[in-house]
Parts: sequence; structure tokens; C-alpha cells
Amino acid sequence: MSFPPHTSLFNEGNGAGAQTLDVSLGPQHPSTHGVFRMNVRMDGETIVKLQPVFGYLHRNHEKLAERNSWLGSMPYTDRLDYLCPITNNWAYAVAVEKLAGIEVPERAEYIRVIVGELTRLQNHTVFLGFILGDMGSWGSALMYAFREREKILDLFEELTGARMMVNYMRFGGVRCDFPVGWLEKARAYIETYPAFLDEMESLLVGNEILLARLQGVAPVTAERAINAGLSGPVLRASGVDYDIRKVDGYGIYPRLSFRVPRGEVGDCFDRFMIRLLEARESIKLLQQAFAQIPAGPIVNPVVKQRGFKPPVGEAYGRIESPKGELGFHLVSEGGEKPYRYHIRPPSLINLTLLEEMCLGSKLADVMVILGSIDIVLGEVDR
Amino acid sequence: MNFPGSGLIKGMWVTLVNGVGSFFDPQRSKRLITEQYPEERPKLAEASRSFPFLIFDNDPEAGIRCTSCKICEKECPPQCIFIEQDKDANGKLFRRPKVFNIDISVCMSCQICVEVCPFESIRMDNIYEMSSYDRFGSLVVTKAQLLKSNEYYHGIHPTEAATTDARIEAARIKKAAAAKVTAEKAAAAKAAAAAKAAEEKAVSEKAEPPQPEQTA
Amino acid sequence: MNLENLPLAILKAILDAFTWCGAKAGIVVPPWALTLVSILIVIVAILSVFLVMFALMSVLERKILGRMQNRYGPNRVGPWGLFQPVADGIKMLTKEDLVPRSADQIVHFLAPIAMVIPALMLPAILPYGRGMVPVELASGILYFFALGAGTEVAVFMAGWSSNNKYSILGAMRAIAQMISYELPLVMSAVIAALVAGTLSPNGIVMAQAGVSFGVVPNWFVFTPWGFAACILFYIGALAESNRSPFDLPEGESELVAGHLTEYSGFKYAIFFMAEYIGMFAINGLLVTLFLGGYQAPFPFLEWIPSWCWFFAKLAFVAFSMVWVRATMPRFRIDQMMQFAWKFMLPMSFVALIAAAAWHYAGRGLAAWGISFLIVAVPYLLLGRFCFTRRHTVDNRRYLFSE
Amino acid sequence: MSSLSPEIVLQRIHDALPKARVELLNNPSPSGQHAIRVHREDVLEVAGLLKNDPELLLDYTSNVTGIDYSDHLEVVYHLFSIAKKHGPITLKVRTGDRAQDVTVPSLTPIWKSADFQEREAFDLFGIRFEGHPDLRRLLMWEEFADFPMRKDYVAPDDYEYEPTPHGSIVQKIQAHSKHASASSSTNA
Repeated sequence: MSFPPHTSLFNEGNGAGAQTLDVSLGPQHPSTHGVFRMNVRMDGETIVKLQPVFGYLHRNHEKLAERNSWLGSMPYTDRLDYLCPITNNWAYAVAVEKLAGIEVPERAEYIRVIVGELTRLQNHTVFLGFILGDMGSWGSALMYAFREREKILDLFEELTGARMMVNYMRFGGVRCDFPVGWLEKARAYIETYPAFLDEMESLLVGNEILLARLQGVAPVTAERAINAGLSGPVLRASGVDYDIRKVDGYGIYPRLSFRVPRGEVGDCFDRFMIRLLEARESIKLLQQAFAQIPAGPIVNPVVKQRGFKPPVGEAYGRIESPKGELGFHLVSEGGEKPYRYHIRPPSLINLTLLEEMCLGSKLADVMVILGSIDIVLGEVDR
Repeated sequence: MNFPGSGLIKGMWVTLVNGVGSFFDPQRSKRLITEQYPEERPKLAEASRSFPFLIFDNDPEAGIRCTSCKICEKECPPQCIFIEQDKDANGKLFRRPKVFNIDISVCMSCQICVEVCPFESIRMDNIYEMSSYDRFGSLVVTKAQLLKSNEYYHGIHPTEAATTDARIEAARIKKAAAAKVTAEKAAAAKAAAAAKAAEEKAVSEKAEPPQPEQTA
Repeated sequence: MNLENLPLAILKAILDAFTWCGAKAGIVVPPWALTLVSILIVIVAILSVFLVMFALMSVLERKILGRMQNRYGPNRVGPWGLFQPVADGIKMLTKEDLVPRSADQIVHFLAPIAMVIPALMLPAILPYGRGMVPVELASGILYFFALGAGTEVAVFMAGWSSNNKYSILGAMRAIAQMISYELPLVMSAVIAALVAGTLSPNGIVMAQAGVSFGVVPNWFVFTPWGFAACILFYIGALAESNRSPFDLPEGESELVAGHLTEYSGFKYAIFFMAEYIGMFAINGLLVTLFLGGYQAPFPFLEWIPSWCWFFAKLAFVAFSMVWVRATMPRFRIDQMMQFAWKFMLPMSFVALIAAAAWHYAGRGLAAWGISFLIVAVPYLLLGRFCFTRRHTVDNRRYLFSE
Repeated sequence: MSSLSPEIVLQRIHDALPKARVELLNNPSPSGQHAIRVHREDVLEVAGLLKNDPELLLDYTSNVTGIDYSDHLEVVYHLFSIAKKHGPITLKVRTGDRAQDVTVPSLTPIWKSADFQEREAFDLFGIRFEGHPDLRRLLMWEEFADFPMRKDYVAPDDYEYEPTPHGSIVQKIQAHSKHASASSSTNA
């Protein structure tokens, strides 16, 4: 009979007999949203140290892009934030269009807004489900969210041929036009969406346990959020009025009317609510785009997609992806391949404050905080 | 009504409505959308794509559209296409592939090969049951497996196939017209040259003795 | 044929057959042997009923959860997926039984046994129908809680012996949770016992017979204090059986599987079974204490056998636990403790006072009103003070910029 | 977005810090995002000015990355102002060469958002950021020796078997298997 040294689980106490416990959460863990890892030091269940570890999904997308043609990187961008491939396509297209000075036809811009906002809608919906999963709710909200996402993905499949890996945008436009009847179908579907959001709201918002789990957890001040480069809903939850759709006014966003919600406290609950409110604004945007979409070409005919050679120079193009500011920094030497291709991944940079947010919280909060930042590991590790 | 616990009761109501509602959703369009896969097959959208295949017209050997230009091999982002050009024993190259392999475990279904192909010969299939225990054998699809008829293409992507055929037809007509024009031009030129030659001959015959005739 | 006495009749028939066989063989069966045989038969009957219920529950829970989440749930094995437990059982039995090398082998082995034995002994004192109490204990409630506390030790044994950080965290959570919730659980049971004037479960069921005001059954849940105590007991039962929203010890989103992380194969199955049988037992006690046990709600429904009523009520309570699991997110450890000590415990005292008021005010309509006030006012105040004052949607504003 | 031209920024830097070595880099692309190159010894001062100058208020560092040129490495910062809603201003800092003199000052103390991105540039390009609070590899593992994003990085030849190999890869595989068999035979 042998008794294993159980005290070895704990670190030696520092002074007054306090013992801390080091736990490696991840890379295989149910709620790290993939292969993310956090080395956590806990005193009881309180976090005293947290160190994120990245790179388990690293495939050096940037190096691959230097090997491929300009067009050849487009399908790879699908795999960045694989929940919202279309906005990744869009960001890359915007950056290349800046680099080469390409005009985009009007219909293509409308198509981009429609598919982009559908992407935002499904991302935010799934976010509501995922954060409930992180809180230990047994998947009801997640399943409802996936149910609705499924319908949006079906729309994407009809349009682009694939549910997730769409490879849809092209330099100066999009790859294919709507098939017959698609717009009517999408419009009819979006009509039902507010009712679904109402259902989600009555399931979640107001739930006392959810409020207790989210409110007051990990507040971030506006100043800190800006300094740490947070972007997207996480930034706006801290009360910063900064939406790249408004600020840059790329595409046809200046023509459409929508509101940018922002919170006051910047805690997990605000980050949660901002997504819900943004989803409602996306519906408004979609309805306007459905009503206004003109006929015309869907891609700039001047642009040669194969053997595309932008002029020498560099450009930084960015859009407001559902996760935040997704930017591409491209350097061209005039050749068929990029000289340098860099992605500014919102998921990674939004994690900058993770340790600060988690210190002093409980272990269970770490999952909620991570969930409220809304990361996708394909983008964090690239 | 807002008392402590009312939010929980509201949430319970939502789950109950969904639970009961899933029994009263005969079209399974609103709540219970799961497809019972092996028994029910999803109706694929027309644009739906999985992996590439090669089109032939009428005959898999003679009608193969691919000319082994290797543009797709060069453009393929994950570099999963492998082509060898056909040649005879003397090293004379034919405009058709001898080997055309696609490693579909590497292929990412991006359909860039389809877009760059100038001969409309590679297109996206929509089959999806391709799982296998054999990593290297069955996931490397060879030319024989890739070749599928144009009718098959019409079957899976009717709209796209129709436009493709129209484009090929237009190109053929244009080519034929161009050929006709060139032929006519050549004929006219020949006639003119012949006339000129005859004239010159007549002139030269007067001046000089006849020389050995050159080809026109 | 009298359905009401069917189980007893079957028991008697078996005993008669036993005596008859003995007589045929020329042996006079001594009375102690008959008692022994009847005890064995009852044990086998109860165990098989509970095991079948566990098997059914394991598939129905997934099906109900599935439906509430708009999925089908298991529907592949057998008709409507009803043979799923068989498939699960085979899977569990054929899985490798892994024991970590650094685990405390003996304790790791003993923990599932220590878990399952009290769970199997709990159903002994429940009154399943009129005259159907396997063990008629005058202090049955005490017996129940005394045994029920044994599972805490087993959970800690499991967590400690695994020598895994997730396990130890899960075990510590489990201990904290179970001990905290034992108090309001016992307190609310005490109220029912006080009002009924007995600690015997059967006596408590008897005290809930009949109908008052002509329409309302005399079940304790239909009095204000009884309702409060019933809800408290229900919440306590959720916590004691580690069910959502109190599944912190397992907490799969944080602790992977808590104290069960290092268990696999049959040992895991035993934990699973013990948890479900414990849940049925505590639900049975809830039915006994507050939902009138085997009593029919109205006299004209008494043609349905009493044991049917008991199991119907048990099924309803079990369903509601699945329903809660489908809806609610998990508490955080500190919130869970707060909820136990700052809300549940005071509320159980309030319910006690309300019960006393109800009793001394004559158990009539006026008593009902007084008791309602005594419960409702502290509930609103306490709820507001503990929870909704700090955490509410109303304290948030969202600004929009055009 | 109101645009802020780099010329104005350059003027402000000249006014406030006359000694700082800054120059305007013309960007020939239609994007017109001209860059400001700052000498690495002055970059901390300049960055502090850019962040706090009431006219510029470039409080948001969106993007940080490295670029490998044949003779030096370059760090690029894309700065925006959330307060004034203008940008981007491209700030470039050069290292001395690619091998030895690869140190530039870290801007993480000024903009926290540079934290992970500078670590990434360190990881993939081998640019050393002086003053970075926690300069470790971000994506590659600690024991990894090389810098994979550099142009002269040679990928290891430990390819798995590829059924459709391309010319250069075939050679590498053959070289690798030869190498592997040679080493295994020597081990044996």
C-alpha cells in the first residue's frame, strides 16, 4: 500500500501556509473554444496568475500567403475566423482594393453588405449560445443559436456552394451573383429573425443566474480598452463609440442608417448585451440592403483575378468584422505574390487584457470572460 | 410582473414551448430541423460543391477537355493537383494529361482551379460520402476516377453547365467563323497571288525564259 | 382485480408459493424464513424498479433535453431509442478501467462503492403506496438524511484519490456544496415533520390526506409555507444530487468532469447510477413530504392505485429536474454558497415561522393569508437584497450613436 | 473618416522634437498610405508625442508587424485615433541589420495593444523589442530556434509522405529519407 504525495498537487505556501494550485486549462479543455491554453495559478478558486499560451493551431498562414498568388490567399482567409469566413474574405478584398486602387461596382457592394451582415448575425447569435455553454447551461441556448445559424449557412451554401469555407469575395467584387429566388428567401427568413431574438432574450436576459454570473465580472474601462487595442463589441461594451463601419465608411455603409450601441460598465454583461443589440441593428441593415440593391455587374471587369499584380507599394485595409477590427497589411513588390501579407487578428488582440480581467475572479469566471471576448482559435493562432 | 425568480420562470417557459413545439412542427422547418441523415438525404443546393472532377465530351479518352496546360496545378492554393502530360515513345507531347491526380485530403474545395481553367474542363462535384480507412490509396483521386461526362455535370449543376456549354458553343462558332474568315482570306490571297503570278509570268515570259515554279 | 393491492398480492402469492413448495417437500417453513424471503423479495423489487427507472431516466432525460433543445435525442437503438441504456451499459462494461498510476488505488476503488451503497439504501423508507412501506421506521426522515450524508464522503474520496487537480477542485466544491445545502434541506423537511407531528414518512403522507375548502388537496405544497418549503427542498435536492444549476462539482465547462475526471468504465457507470438513484430517492422524499405521497389529489380519482400516484408524482418531479437542467446556467461557487447561507437558510426559517402561524391560526383561510404574508414579504425583501438589487437589467443603459 | 496626412504629423514632430530623426516614406501604391520612418533611438519620444499631442491623439495602435527586407528588418505600426477618429498613420522603425543588430525599442509601455503583436514579430522575425515586459515566443514553441517569417528561412525537410509530390518536394523527401536512413544506419 502506498500513499502518493498529494501535497505535490499544490505549490509550497508563501508564508502563512497559503497554498496555491497551478492548473493548465487547455489545450484540451471543454470550454477554451478550441486549442487555447491558460496556465492558471489559483488560491482556492481565485485566480492569482494567468498566462495565455498560443500557437496550438499555428500554421503560419502569412508564410503560406507569400508562397501563393494574390488570389490563392482568398480561400485561406476563410480559415481564419471560421465562424465568419465572409467577413475575412471581405477584409482581404478591401485591403487589396486599397493597394491596387480598384473600384467596386455598386451591386457588389450591396451583396457584400448582405452577406457580411448575415455573417455578423450568425456570429452574434452563436456567441449567445457559446457564452451560455461556458456558464454551464446545458446547451439549450446553443442549440437554438445553431438552429438559426444552420438556416443562414444554408443560404450561404445556396449562394456560394459551401456553408463555411465560402471563398466568395474577389478583388473588385464578388464571385457569383444571387441564384434565382435567393433574395426573396433571405428576405423572408430575416423577417422571422426578430422573433427569434425575442425568444432568446426572454430565455436569457433577466435570468437571475445569468445576471449574477455576468454582471460586474471583469469590467474594463474605456481608456484601458483603447490602450490595449480592444476592438469590436468588446471595445464598444466599454463605452467607446468606435465602429469601423461608421468611422471608415467603407463599402456602402455611409448610405445605410444604423445605430452603434455601446455600454457603460464594460463587464461581461455589457459585452453580452452589445452583441444582442448589434444583431438587431444587423437586421435593420439587411432590410435596407434588400430594399435598395440595384442591378449591375458584380465584379469590376477590369481586374484580372488570375495573375493579379498590384502595383508596388503597401496598404493597410480593415473592416469591422463580427469579432472586431480585422485588418490586412499587404506589401507588394509588383509581383504575382505578396511580398508581405499580415493579418491583424481581432481575436488575438482582444485577448491582450485577459490576464488583467481574470485576476481576482473565480475559476468559473475565466471561462465566462474568455467567452465574452469571443475568440476563434483559427484567427488567434493563424 | 417582476419578482425575484421571474426571469428563471420566463426561461423555463421558453424551453417548455420549444420542447412541446418540437412535436408540432410537421414540416420541420422552424424548430426540429435535424435531418435524419442515413435515411434522409439533404437536398443539396445547386451551387453546392465538394471536390473537383474532369469533364469529358462523349468519350473519356478522346473527349477529355483537359489539355494538360497545368494552370490549375500552378494556381491551386494548397497544391493538391499533380499533372503529367501525355507523350508518345518519341517524346512528342500530346495536349492531354497522362496522369491527373488530386489529393482530396489536401484539397480545400476552394474551386480556384475551376475559375482559372481556360478550357472549362475542371468543375466541382457535389458528392460528399468519400470517407475511407485508407489515407493514401483512396484519397488520391486519379484521372480515371476524376473523369465524368458532361451529362453528369448537367445533372448536378444544370444552370452552370448550361452557361458553360453556351460559352463553349459561342467560342466554337466564333472560332469557326474566324477560321472561315481566315480560310476565305487565304483563298482570296491565294487567288490574288495566283493572278499576280500569272500576270508576272506573262510579263516575264515575254522578257525571260521560264524558270522553275515556286510554291505559292 | 384490485390494482391497488397488486404489489402486495404478488408478494403474498410468492410467499404462499414458497410455503406450498416447502409443504410439498415435507418441510415446515419457519416464520423467520418467510420473513427473510419477503425481505429479499422486497429488496429485489425495489432495486429492480429503481434500476429500471434509472435506465429509463437516462434515455428519457436525453430525449426530453433533446426536444427542449429542438433535437431528437437518442433515437437509433431500438424503437424510439429506448434500448439506448443497454447500448450504454455494454459500452461502459467493455471500456477499459483506467486508474492513474499516481492515484491512491484503494480509495479510488472504494469510492464508487461508498457512493452506491447509501444510494441503494435510501429508497427503503419511502412509502410507495397504501401499506407499501418496505421499512416502517418511526424516524425514517432521520435515517434518510443520515444515510444521504454518506455520499459526501464518497465524492471526496473519489476526488482526493484521483490525484488530479480537477478532481480535487471538484471534490472540494462538492463538499462545500453538499454541506451547505444539507441545512436548508433538513430544515424544510423538519417543517413538514413538525406540522405532521411525526418523523415517519408514512405518517407524514397520512397527514396530507383529504381535501380542504372542498377543492384544494391537503397536500402541504398547497399551503404558503408548504410551497416555500417545497421549493427550498427542491432546490436543496438539486444541489444534493449535483444537478444543474448546482452541477459545480462536475462543472464540465470548468473542471472537465470534476471528481469523475479519472473514472472510466464500470466505476464511472456506478457513480452515474448512484447519482440517479440518489436523485430518485430524494425526489421520492419530496413527494412524500410535500406532494401528498401516494394520495390522490381528489377523492374521485382514488380508483387509480395509490402507488401509481406516487410514481406519477415522482416522474413529474424528475421531469422538472430535467426541465431545469435544460434552462439554467450554472452558479458560481461563491454565489452558490451565498445562495445557500444568505437566502435558503433564512427562507427556511421563515417557512418554519409561517408553518407555525398557519398551525396556530387554525389552519383555515385566515391562517392561509397570514402564512402567505409571512412567506411572501421576506421572500421579496430577501430576494431583492441578496440578488436583484445588485444584478438586474434595469441598472444598465445602452447608448446608441447614429 | 477625417484624414490626417502624414505631412501634418511630420510637421508636428519637427515642431515638438526638432532633434528626432524622422523622414517621410513615399508609398507609390494608390492607397496613398505614406509612412513615417523614425530612427529607432527616437521612436519612444516620438510615440509618446503622437499619443499625447492634442492635435494627433493617436491613442490606438491597431496593427504591429515586422517586414524582412534583404538588408534589415522593419517594424510597422498602424496608428489610429479613437478620440479624433482619424488614421491610419504608418510608423516604421528599422533595425540595424538582419543578423546582429536587431534591437528596437518596444512600444508596449505606451500602447498595451502592441504586447502580443511585438511578441509575434519577435517570434516570427527575430526582432528584439527592448523594454517589452514579457518578450517570449508567441506562436512557436520556446525551443524553436529559427525565425520562420524571414525570407531566408529554410523549412525543415521532415515532410510526411505526400502522394502527389511536386518536383522540389520530391527532392526534399528523397534527401530527407536518405538522411534519415543514413542516420538510422549510423545509429544502428
